[in-house]
Amino acid sequence: PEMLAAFQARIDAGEKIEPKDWMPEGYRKTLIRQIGQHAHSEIVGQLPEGNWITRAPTLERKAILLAKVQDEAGHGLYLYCAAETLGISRDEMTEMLLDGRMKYSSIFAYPTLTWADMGAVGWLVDGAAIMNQVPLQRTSFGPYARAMIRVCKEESFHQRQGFDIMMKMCSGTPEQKRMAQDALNRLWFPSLMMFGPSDKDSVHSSQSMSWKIKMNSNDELRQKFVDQTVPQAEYLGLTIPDETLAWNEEKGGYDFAEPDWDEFFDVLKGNGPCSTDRIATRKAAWDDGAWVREAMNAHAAKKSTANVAAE
Amino acid sequence: PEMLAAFQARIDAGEKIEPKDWMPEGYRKTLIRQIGQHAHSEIVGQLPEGNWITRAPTLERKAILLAKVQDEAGHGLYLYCAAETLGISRDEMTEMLLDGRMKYSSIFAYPTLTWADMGAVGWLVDGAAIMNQVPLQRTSFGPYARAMIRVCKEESFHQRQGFDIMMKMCSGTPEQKRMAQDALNRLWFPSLMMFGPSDKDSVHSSQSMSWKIKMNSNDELRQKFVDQTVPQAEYLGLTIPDETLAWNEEKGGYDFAEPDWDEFFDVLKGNGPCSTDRIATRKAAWDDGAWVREAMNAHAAKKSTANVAAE
Amino acid sequence: PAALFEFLLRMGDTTLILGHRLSEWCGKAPILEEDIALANTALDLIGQTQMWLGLAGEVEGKGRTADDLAMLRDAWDFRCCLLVEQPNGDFGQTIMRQFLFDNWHLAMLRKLEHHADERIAAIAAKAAKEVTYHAERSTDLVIRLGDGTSQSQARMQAALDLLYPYVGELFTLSGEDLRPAYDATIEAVLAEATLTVPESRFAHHGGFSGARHSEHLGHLLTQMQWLQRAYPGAQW
Amino acid sequence: PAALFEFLLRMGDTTLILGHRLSEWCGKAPILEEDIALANTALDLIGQTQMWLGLAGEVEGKGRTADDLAMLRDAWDFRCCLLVEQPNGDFGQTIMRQFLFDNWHLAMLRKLEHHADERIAAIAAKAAKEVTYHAERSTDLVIRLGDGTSQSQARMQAALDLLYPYVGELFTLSGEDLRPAYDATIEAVLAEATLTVPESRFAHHGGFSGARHSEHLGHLLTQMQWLQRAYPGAQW
Repeated sequence: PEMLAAFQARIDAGEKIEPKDWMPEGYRKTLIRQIGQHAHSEIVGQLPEGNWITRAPTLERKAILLAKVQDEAGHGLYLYCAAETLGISRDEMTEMLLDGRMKYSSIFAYPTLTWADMGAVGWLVDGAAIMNQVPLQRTSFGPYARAMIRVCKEESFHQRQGFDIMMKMCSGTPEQKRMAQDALNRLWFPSLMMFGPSDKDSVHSSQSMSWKIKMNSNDELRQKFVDQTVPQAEYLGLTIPDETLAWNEEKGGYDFAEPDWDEFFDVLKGNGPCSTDRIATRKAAWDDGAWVREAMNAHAAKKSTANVAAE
Repeated sequence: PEMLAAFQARIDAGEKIEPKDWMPEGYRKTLIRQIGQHAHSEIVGQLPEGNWITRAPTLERKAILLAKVQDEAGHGLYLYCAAETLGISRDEMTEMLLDGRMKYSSIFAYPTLTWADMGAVGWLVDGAAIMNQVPLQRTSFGPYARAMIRVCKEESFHQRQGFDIMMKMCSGTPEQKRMAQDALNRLWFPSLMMFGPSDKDSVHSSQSMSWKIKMNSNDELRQKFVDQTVPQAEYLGLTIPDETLAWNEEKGGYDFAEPDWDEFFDVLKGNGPCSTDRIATRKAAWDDGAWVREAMNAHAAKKSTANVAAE
Repeated sequence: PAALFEFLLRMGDTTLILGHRLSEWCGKAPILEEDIALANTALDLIGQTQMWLGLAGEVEGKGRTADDLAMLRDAWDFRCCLLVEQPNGDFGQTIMRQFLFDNWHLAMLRKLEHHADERIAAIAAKAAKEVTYHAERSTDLVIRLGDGTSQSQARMQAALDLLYPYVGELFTLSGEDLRPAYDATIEAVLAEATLTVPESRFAHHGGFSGARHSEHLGHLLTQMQWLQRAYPGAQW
Repeated sequence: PAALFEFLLRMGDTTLILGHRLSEWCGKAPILEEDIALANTALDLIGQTQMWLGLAGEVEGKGRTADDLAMLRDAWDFRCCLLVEQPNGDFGQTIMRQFLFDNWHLAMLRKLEHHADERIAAIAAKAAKEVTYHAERSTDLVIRLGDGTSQSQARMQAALDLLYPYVGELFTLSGEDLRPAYDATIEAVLAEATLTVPESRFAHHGGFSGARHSEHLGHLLTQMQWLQRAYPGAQW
């Protein structure tokens, strides 16, 4: 308990906890869960966008999308490394993703159905991600905070690219504008879900907040996201698919409809529209690639034996 | 030798040889090779057309093409059955196709690259096939002759459908006409190769002809095909890709350039443009389907055991 | 007429996409007889599509033909159910999809035979004859592959688990009143096939409504519509 | 200028199609680092495509942009070599294709750096820097996967046997004078990788000339060109 108090005091003082420092088991476990889930989201998040790389409408758009997906894989890498400092390997985390013990962000269980989704994912999904991630640059665990700094820099670039696609679509042909509106209709509520359940239903929250693993409440961030996004939608000439949406002068923010939380919990259970496909794709990649990983290990072993023999 | 003479006398008298009749080993072997190769050609021949079923331009064309490919599978079935009466199983023949011991018609090692190829395959390839097959309705081996009668009826229907596609293309847009010409350019010489090498290089020929397994010489049929096809090309407004092509009044037929026989022998060796793909596709179908065949056998075995037990 | 148009699209797009999926098997089935049977089923479904979409175009009254509807709409304007968009997978998965679909399809068509609109009743009557055979065939195969080897049983169970969440959507078109008989039929067959119906009745939606198709549909259309898109207005 | 245009299409279509093929791997590589590396290579190749096809359009002088050339020609107007059209297969096949291509590509670009046309020399110089890295990487992987396990060795040998007949065509563009050095380079690497170069020098042709592409190219285009075909004239 004394160690616990000292630990809490360090956090309260704004110090960073480093991998070799003492930490409570709960802190370690919560961080592994959170960073791992975040890393998995980057990896699984490649798939809905990868779905359109082969159909990108121009060479420029194809290059931008490729670069973006490549960045996401890079983010996955930073985050797996951060989690590994807590004593779990990347392979273990991968196995846990594939057998359902670890999760990824619910948004990536939704399909990308038109090119406008590439815009909407950048605008809404990366927008929501940034909203979640910016405060995490100040999180108490050093490696995680430093990873988030690198991630955030690139994410805001992605969000601008997504918004740029939306602008093109909204100033394009009637079909393109319809495509953009359709994307917003489908992705609005799933984006709101990205902040997690309503505060009153959120587990883990208070302890995580005092540990500075979680910096803001779900509803706080969700409100902030809505307040930022509604004027952007207006600028684009798109309609948020929420008839109850209205400016509330008193609170200085928008009132808006809650997402369908039953749907959210269905997605968490693995019943998202693409849940099965996403995991099947990642599992196939993992299983089909086993011979490659084995070969690389075997080759490395041969070389190190040869080196030892040569010494 | 007496039996041999009696056998030859039956053939010369125009009698049909039936599976239970005595026959020389060479007759049996040659027939297995020939009927098997013919059956394999029907099966492998599904692939170049199957390649366009998913891209057929209209529902009607898709239906016609599906029906055609289905007919070809049916022809394969008749022919395998005819070969099976000679004491070889369909599975054995399939294995021999997959490991290269048996061949299929060289034409199916060429790719189908535009929709016009669906026309050209019907017009030229089925046209050449009919030219080969019509005389085989009078072949000496009963089951083979009867299979050919059924096959020929459907093939001539296919040829008309192919010519109909060519007519549409040739009376269509400039791109369509160009597509049709391109198809003819690519498929003309490979179609001429379907009759086999020049008579002077053809092995097996004389014995097969006296046994009435082969009814006409390769060059004879090739000449007939050219004479039939050139006016059709003119009617379509297409140019045969052979500058030497000219009417020869004296022989009452066209003079024409020989195909590149080196290319032909390359194809026979498995170096056709699609040779590897075709066999890989068939092998994957066979290997991936093993569990289905095993399951069906296992189920049948269970049922027959159950029936025996119930008696 | 807008509702009727939508209804006809649901029927016609569903047969179109399933027919297309089956046609992908061409030349690749595990047994020659199955190659023929799959092509035959695909052919029936394409024929039914011509009737349903032909009537849809007529009802819409904008001069669109069945081909226009099939070849020139983007994914979001399609109204096929999610079940038929699912990829072929292995042969067992294709047969399981067919079995789950055929039994609903047949019940649906038998109901439509009594439809007040004679045109619909006539199409349904013609299609029902074909689909009776499809259902017999897929039922037989499910039993033989389910109650075959341990490997085939495992594959068929995996196919059932994968596809069952797409069954619920079917009854949003036909009405839930068809469900008890459907359940009884497939449960009897699956029991004989030594397969277990998943406990959860969770159902994906969004195909018939067009609100959220699967990612697979768009990929299928890139192939199916290629020529018409690349050479607009040409006659084939 | 017609010959120059054709030449530029050969370069640009080849990088375009290979870049596209690599981009199909997105999110599916055996190791995260390889996902990144494949995307990176694809990105370089798409960038080179923009330069080659951009210049091609300029040279042609009909106002076609690199995008027009990429998105609005049918298969027969493409001039990519057959090697890059070949499907990805397993990871080993993709890497073998890359290895066989990169080593030719690098030699070709080094030759083009001295081209009389400054625009070509400039593109080649920029591209050569990127391709130096590609060749290093694919060489390294071929060695590690060839000289890995018995399974990986068998897969890499199968990939080599499959793809080697597409190597000969490359030198019809670059000139046979590049072949001896190429052979020496790849033979040394393949020996270290414990792989055997096929004896036959048989070579498929028809990609660079456009006379006979593979069936794979048309399927690739249905995806790649979909949006531009479906929504002609739209800005993206």
